[in-house]
Amino acid sequence: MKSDLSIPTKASPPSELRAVSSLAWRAFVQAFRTNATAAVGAVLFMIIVVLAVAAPWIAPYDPISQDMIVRMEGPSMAHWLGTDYFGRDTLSRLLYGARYSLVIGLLSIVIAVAVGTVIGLTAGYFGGRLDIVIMQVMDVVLAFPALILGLILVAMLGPTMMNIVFAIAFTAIPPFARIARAPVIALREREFVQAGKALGFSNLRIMFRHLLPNILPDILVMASLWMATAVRTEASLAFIGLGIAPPTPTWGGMVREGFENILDNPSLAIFPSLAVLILVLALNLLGDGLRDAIDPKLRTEP
Amino acid sequence: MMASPVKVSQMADVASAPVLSIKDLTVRFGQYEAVKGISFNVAQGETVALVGESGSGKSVTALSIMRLLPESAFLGGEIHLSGQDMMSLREADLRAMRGGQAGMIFQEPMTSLNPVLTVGFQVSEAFRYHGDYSQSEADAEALRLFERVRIPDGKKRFGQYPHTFSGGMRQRIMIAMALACRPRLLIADEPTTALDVTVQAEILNLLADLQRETNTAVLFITHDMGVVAEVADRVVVMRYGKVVEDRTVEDLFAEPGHDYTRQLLSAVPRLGDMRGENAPRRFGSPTPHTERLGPGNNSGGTSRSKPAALSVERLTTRFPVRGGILGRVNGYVHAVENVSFTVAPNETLSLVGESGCGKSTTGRSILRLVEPTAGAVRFDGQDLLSTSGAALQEARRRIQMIFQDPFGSLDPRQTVGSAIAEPILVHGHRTGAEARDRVAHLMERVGLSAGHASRFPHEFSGGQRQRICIARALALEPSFIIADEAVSALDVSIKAQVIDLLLDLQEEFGLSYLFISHDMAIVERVSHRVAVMLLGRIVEIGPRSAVIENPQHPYTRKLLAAVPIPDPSLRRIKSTGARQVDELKSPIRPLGYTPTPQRFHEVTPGHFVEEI
Amino acid sequence: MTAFIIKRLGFAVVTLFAVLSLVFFIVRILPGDPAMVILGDQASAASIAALRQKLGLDQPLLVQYLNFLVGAIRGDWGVSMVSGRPVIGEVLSVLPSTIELTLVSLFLGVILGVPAGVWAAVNRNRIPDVVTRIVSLLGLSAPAFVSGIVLLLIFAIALQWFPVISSGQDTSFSGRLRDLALPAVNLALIMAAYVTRVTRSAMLEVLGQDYVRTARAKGVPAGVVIWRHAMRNCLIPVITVIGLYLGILIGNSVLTEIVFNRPGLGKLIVGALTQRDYTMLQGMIVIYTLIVVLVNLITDLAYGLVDPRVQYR
Amino acid sequence: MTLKPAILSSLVLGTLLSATALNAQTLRVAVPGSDMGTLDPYRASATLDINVVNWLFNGLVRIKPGQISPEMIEPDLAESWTTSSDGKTWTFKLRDGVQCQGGYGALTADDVVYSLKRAANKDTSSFYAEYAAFDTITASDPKTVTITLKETVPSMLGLLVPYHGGNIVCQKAVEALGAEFARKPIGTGPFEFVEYRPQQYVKLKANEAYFRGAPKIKEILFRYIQSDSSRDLAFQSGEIDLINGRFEDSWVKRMAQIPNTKVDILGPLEIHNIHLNMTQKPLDDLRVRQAIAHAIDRDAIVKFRGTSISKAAESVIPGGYLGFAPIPLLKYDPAAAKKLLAEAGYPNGITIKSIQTTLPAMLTTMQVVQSQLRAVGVNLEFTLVDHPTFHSQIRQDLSQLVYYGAARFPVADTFLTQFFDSTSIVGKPSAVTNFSHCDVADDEIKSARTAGDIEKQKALWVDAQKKIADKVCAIPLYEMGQPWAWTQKLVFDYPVKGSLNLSPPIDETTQLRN
Repeated sequence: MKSDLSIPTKASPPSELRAVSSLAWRAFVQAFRTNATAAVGAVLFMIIVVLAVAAPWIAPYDPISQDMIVRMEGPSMAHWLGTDYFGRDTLSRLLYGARYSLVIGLLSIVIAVAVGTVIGLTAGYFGGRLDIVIMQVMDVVLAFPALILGLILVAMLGPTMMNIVFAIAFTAIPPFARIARAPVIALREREFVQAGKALGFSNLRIMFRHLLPNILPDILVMASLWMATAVRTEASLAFIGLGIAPPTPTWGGMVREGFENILDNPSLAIFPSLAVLILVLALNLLGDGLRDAIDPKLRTEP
Repeated sequence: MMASPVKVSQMADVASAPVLSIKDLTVRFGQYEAVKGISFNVAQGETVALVGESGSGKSVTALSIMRLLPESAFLGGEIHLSGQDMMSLREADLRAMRGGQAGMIFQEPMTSLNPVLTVGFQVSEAFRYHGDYSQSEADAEALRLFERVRIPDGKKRFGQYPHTFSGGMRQRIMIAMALACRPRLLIADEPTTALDVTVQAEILNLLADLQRETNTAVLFITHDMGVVAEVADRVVVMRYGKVVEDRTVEDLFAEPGHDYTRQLLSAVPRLGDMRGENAPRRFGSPTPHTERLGPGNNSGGTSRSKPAALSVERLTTRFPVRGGILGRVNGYVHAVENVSFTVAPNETLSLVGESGCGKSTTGRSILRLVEPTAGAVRFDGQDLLSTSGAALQEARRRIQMIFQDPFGSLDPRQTVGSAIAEPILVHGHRTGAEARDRVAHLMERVGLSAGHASRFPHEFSGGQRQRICIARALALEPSFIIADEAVSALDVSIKAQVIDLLLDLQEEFGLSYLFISHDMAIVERVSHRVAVMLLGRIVEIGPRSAVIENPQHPYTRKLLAAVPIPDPSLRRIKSTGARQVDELKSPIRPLGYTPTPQRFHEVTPGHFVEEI
Repeated sequence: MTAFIIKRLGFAVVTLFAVLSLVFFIVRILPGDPAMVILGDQASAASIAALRQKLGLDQPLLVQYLNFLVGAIRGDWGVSMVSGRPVIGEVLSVLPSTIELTLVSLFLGVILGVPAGVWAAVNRNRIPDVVTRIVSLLGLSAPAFVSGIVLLLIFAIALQWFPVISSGQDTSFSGRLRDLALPAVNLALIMAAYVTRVTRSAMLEVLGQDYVRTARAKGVPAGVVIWRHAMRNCLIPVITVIGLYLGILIGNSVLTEIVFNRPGLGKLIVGALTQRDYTMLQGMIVIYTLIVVLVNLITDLAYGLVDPRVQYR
Repeated sequence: MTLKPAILSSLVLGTLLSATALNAQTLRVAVPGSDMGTLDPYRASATLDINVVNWLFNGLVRIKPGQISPEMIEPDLAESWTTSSDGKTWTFKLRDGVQCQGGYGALTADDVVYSLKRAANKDTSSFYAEYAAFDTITASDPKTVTITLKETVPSMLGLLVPYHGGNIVCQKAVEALGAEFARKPIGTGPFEFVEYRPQQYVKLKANEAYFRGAPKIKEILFRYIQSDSSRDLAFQSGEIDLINGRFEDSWVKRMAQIPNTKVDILGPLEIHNIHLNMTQKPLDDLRVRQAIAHAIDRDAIVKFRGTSISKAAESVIPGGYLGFAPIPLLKYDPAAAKKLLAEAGYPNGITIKSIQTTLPAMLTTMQVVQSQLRAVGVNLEFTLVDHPTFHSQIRQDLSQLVYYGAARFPVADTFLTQFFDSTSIVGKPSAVTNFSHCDVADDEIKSARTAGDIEKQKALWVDAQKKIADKVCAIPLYEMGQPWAWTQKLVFDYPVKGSLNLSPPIDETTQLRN
């Protein structure tokens, strides 16, 4: 198949844009243009972000003020989504919780992506013994069930938000290392890498200036999926013992609290679960759209 | 099991009618019209070559005959196959036509066979869905086909998987599959493009034999005028989705009716064109910046008398083959074995040979993109194999490389301007502004608009991309360029332009080239001297005219004989009966293998041939 | 191939050693004390100190580590610090139910996920695609303890088809099946979600390959193209994902075990962790590492089954 | 395809559903928790473990079944006993016909001596400290056991009821089984051990040779069900007969709605106190401690926990314990709290750091306290840790404020000594659970032990409680019992108020009706 068959597009972004950012931007535009579901995902995600940012202005109640009179009530005019175990307004807690859950999800995945990618890139690019050793170390980390590893880390460091972020990030590093490594192994044989070497570029330059932008799309897609896992992991950590210290509202923590009282008032578990579902849905649609847009094989072509 | 709506009796009625008839065919993908109302016929027993360059719409046409295009394609016009209206058939009926009435062979034998199914299964499957065959009957039929397409040891190989077969063998299997149900039409889409020239000759022979036996109509899609001249009865030339010419092959070559056809033919180098000349010669293709030179001889003479620009001595590169519990090395691929040659300043040495002969590895070993096992590479008085660090980087600056795949060798995520500027900046030669000026200058020099510097590689055509690669290579002002199959992936007319550019640059900058290629006709055009490689070794080396006009080594002769000649009057493919099929031997050797020493004798001054 | 397996097991020993050392020090850095768990909350500081001495916890870490290594090499994993029961016996007693649960949910996940993924890929960006996508996301986004209770409420309370307590004494085949049904489905939801997603994208990729076009050009029916020609090529990424997520599945099983009252490794390790039962934790991690190594090995061998090009080296 | 899917599935389901047929005489119990720890009575202190021990063993004496007050002690293995005039020599006469389970023969005085010595030995018992006053334990004949004391003990008979060290084991069985004994306990009680399945259950069967007669219930299946919701659902679906519940009002109400169900809160009561570290700033200032006490709304907390399972605390020790008396506690008065804080020099409030367990029942209470304190400007900052870390860190004196709920043997002395006597201050070698560094009532606690006269003892204990409350070593919050629910098929022969071992007293008289 000749690559010339593809239709030349006439988009030319300003040259000042670095390759990476312009790539991401183009991918986004592509995603919107080619994929309606991606657009839905992006809109959903933006809504969640806006709600989270605007929480202090739009939340009807203080998310941590308790009202013992209206504990565990169902939805009503005063409390649209009802109240929790402490008589706190579920809607307000969901709105504020979005901030924490987004931060937990984003931050932990950013850390995991950064570390995992560098590890995978290094292993894949240099190959040989270094590769074997690095991936063996990754296997060691993988040998611990993620939840247990997270639990140990949080037990060791204490359940503050940053520590939970760190624990979740740590458990996600090996998968990202693998995800980064696989395409690098294929890419390092590509001629532009050989060309870079022939032009006298340093290994670091080839790795970060040339290989990284090429594997970034794959990684971004996985990252969007793993954010969901991160939010869920937070809930699961809370379930088996260690969540973020109350009264901080996080969606995971709310699911866990709701679960405690699921037989008394199921809506306490249902609403935060739905919130998680919507976030995950948004991210997944976005991620899938991103991938479909980036993958040249799936692009419409003769 | 199967209920084809196409009755054989009906076909008898249309026997005199063309097997394939295309009328006003249009194919659209969204806004893009790939095929713009073409018409042509193919009659029984006839071979029609559909010729055109990338983007001409020839492959799209082939796929639309079989209705194999993706759903996003909009088809218009008429296609009749064996009298059946292909446009109105439902999927189930289409299936009966596919494989039953028309078989198809694709360009890439490496990817066109399913890697996880045995070849026997894949061939016998063709029977299973066309006719009342039991599995064992289908297998028996398939085995017979294996013999007909001359796959040696067919019984044994029947149950093997595609990856154990060479490219040529896989293409035979594809042919077996396509011809299984004795279709009335065979569509061959660039069936030999990916093959080595000797294998190509074998496959073309096979196809010719089979066609004679079965009287099948053949639609042969190719960009190679040499192949056209060898196989076609009639030629349909396509350009930008339109048919520009439809004539018999003799007429076309004798008297091309259309400018484009003429251009195509003039761009095709013919082996033997250069008889009697010593220096390379431009094609004289019109490009904006080379017109001033005009067509004619490359006046730049070589200077064999001066000290060599590059000398390679006893270069050996082996790759370990590991196995066993501890991953011990239990053998080596002798990719390059004891290779020596020199390249003079301003000279082009071509390294020719078929895939796997070690020619690319030789090029990469020189720059140490792969680590050689032994030998020396002297450049500017320095042994590159014993330098490292800054000295090596400096040497890499002076020796540049151009790769085969102009898309693959550019980072798809980097603008071309940045790609050209990067080596300049990395080697710290200039400031940003100077680099920008230099990029603009270089782009203009290779025939691109400097204003396109902010575009990404995929926005350029293949030829343009190769120009970008050349500009990037020139950015560091090298004195030596290794061109690894630099024009092989380009269309003929583009190929000619790029070669002209390379020759101009050689003259302008006094460059030396190591030109690695499998294409003898191109090699003849560009080289001062030629070295022929086989299984990691040079078997013949000497001045171009000596090697090509007076080949001494049997392998060189075989290689030259296999090159198709773009002249239908010199057609050599004849019924040859069962010809011997031999595959290249493997360069893998066990541990402790000592290569037999090579001895050369000098035929004429500077023309050395391995003694056998 | 035997050589390949032996080599891989050799690597496993190295991994095991590293994991064990890591775990040994990590659990001992953790705050909390097995002696206190054993003695309960009315014990005096003196008696806790006495017990620590008896358990050898007062010795320098390095000495404890060496003792542990010597024991480990001899195959002696010791007894649980808290219950005094042999670690190996304890682990082996719950291992079958974990394996049973994991395998059945793996099986369910694959037979649900693969067809769903194919269905979605073949109908890319159409309604079936959207539906499978959302349903699979349900599996991904609901924590296992929430989906578990929902399953219980529907199938054990409202419909009364299955028991709430899944570790019944009924050892008959149908009894075990009945016990397994809900937990396996709960766990399979997650696996099915992953498998659906990867099958979809793998199938999309494979359907664009030249050999699929070849098969169609041969006149092979669409169903045969998908299930015979494309499917086996799809299986490589699917197997990779199964291998990678089997660990996650086992990790997730703790939530399912808790909700459905099944014994299992997950519950055991969480218990050991909350009791700071060092010896138990070490034993558990050995088992987990072995499982991961084994899964990786089986994954690699499975590649060879579906792809003849794979060579074991 | 001849079988319709519907028929097929109903066939499959039919076989599945008919598969379970349980012995009607099996009492199925469910408790929260993941697994058994030990059933060695001298080691078992976790609620889940003593729950089972409860049905396996006897003591020399016992508190009347269903009761918890030490004043209701009656004979068990001992038929009768005498005390010397100085109260330091006790002689017990054993009853006839007591057989050890599992064929280990008749129980003799030697077994009793062996048991009590084992209980007093620090290598074999977690409760040895309680027997520190025991001087000699001897068997003068197979039916007589004599105990001499170094000094009088506030509730000597209380140490001999089947609770903790008071359980009597059979020497031959312990020696024969060795370490196995912790997993295969042998006693003389109404039920004997059959089987243990890790993370699943302990199975007991009726001791047909029980000296009070063969139990009517033939089998007990004691299940560990960690998930609250699943446990409740199992009870709801009829798979469980007797269930230990959540410390939640809502649980009591929900269970009460299930037909044919009895829900009850069993004693002894647990008291939940907040212990303030009196040696650390700013809590070393009495006014600050008083301010915190004024800031806490006990009634609101009780309302939060639920009036059906809890009531406001009236002293620093649980109500109903021997020596307990309601004492005046600081009233909820946020204004006074703010004023006191200002007087102490903290007009802008204070921040107190507290290590908190993630155990939901405890954490939720503290979240309410946190919110109440915030109202007066006390910022209670949590460091959240898992439960074992919590226990370890509060004992390392790392928390300024410790929230702790506990039930002890229902005599004031035990509670006062462990929580408020200076010997028990955390950090000391003799430390137990005095988290507040309280030493204000040492004299009273000590004198009461040797006072001899019960009325004098009681008076001293009341004084101690008052002093502790005055100095605000701890702020009492509420008292709570054990919530249990059972099907009405389960019938006790006597009123059930509680049980020291925190599980309902299932004995030979208890029935499971069809």
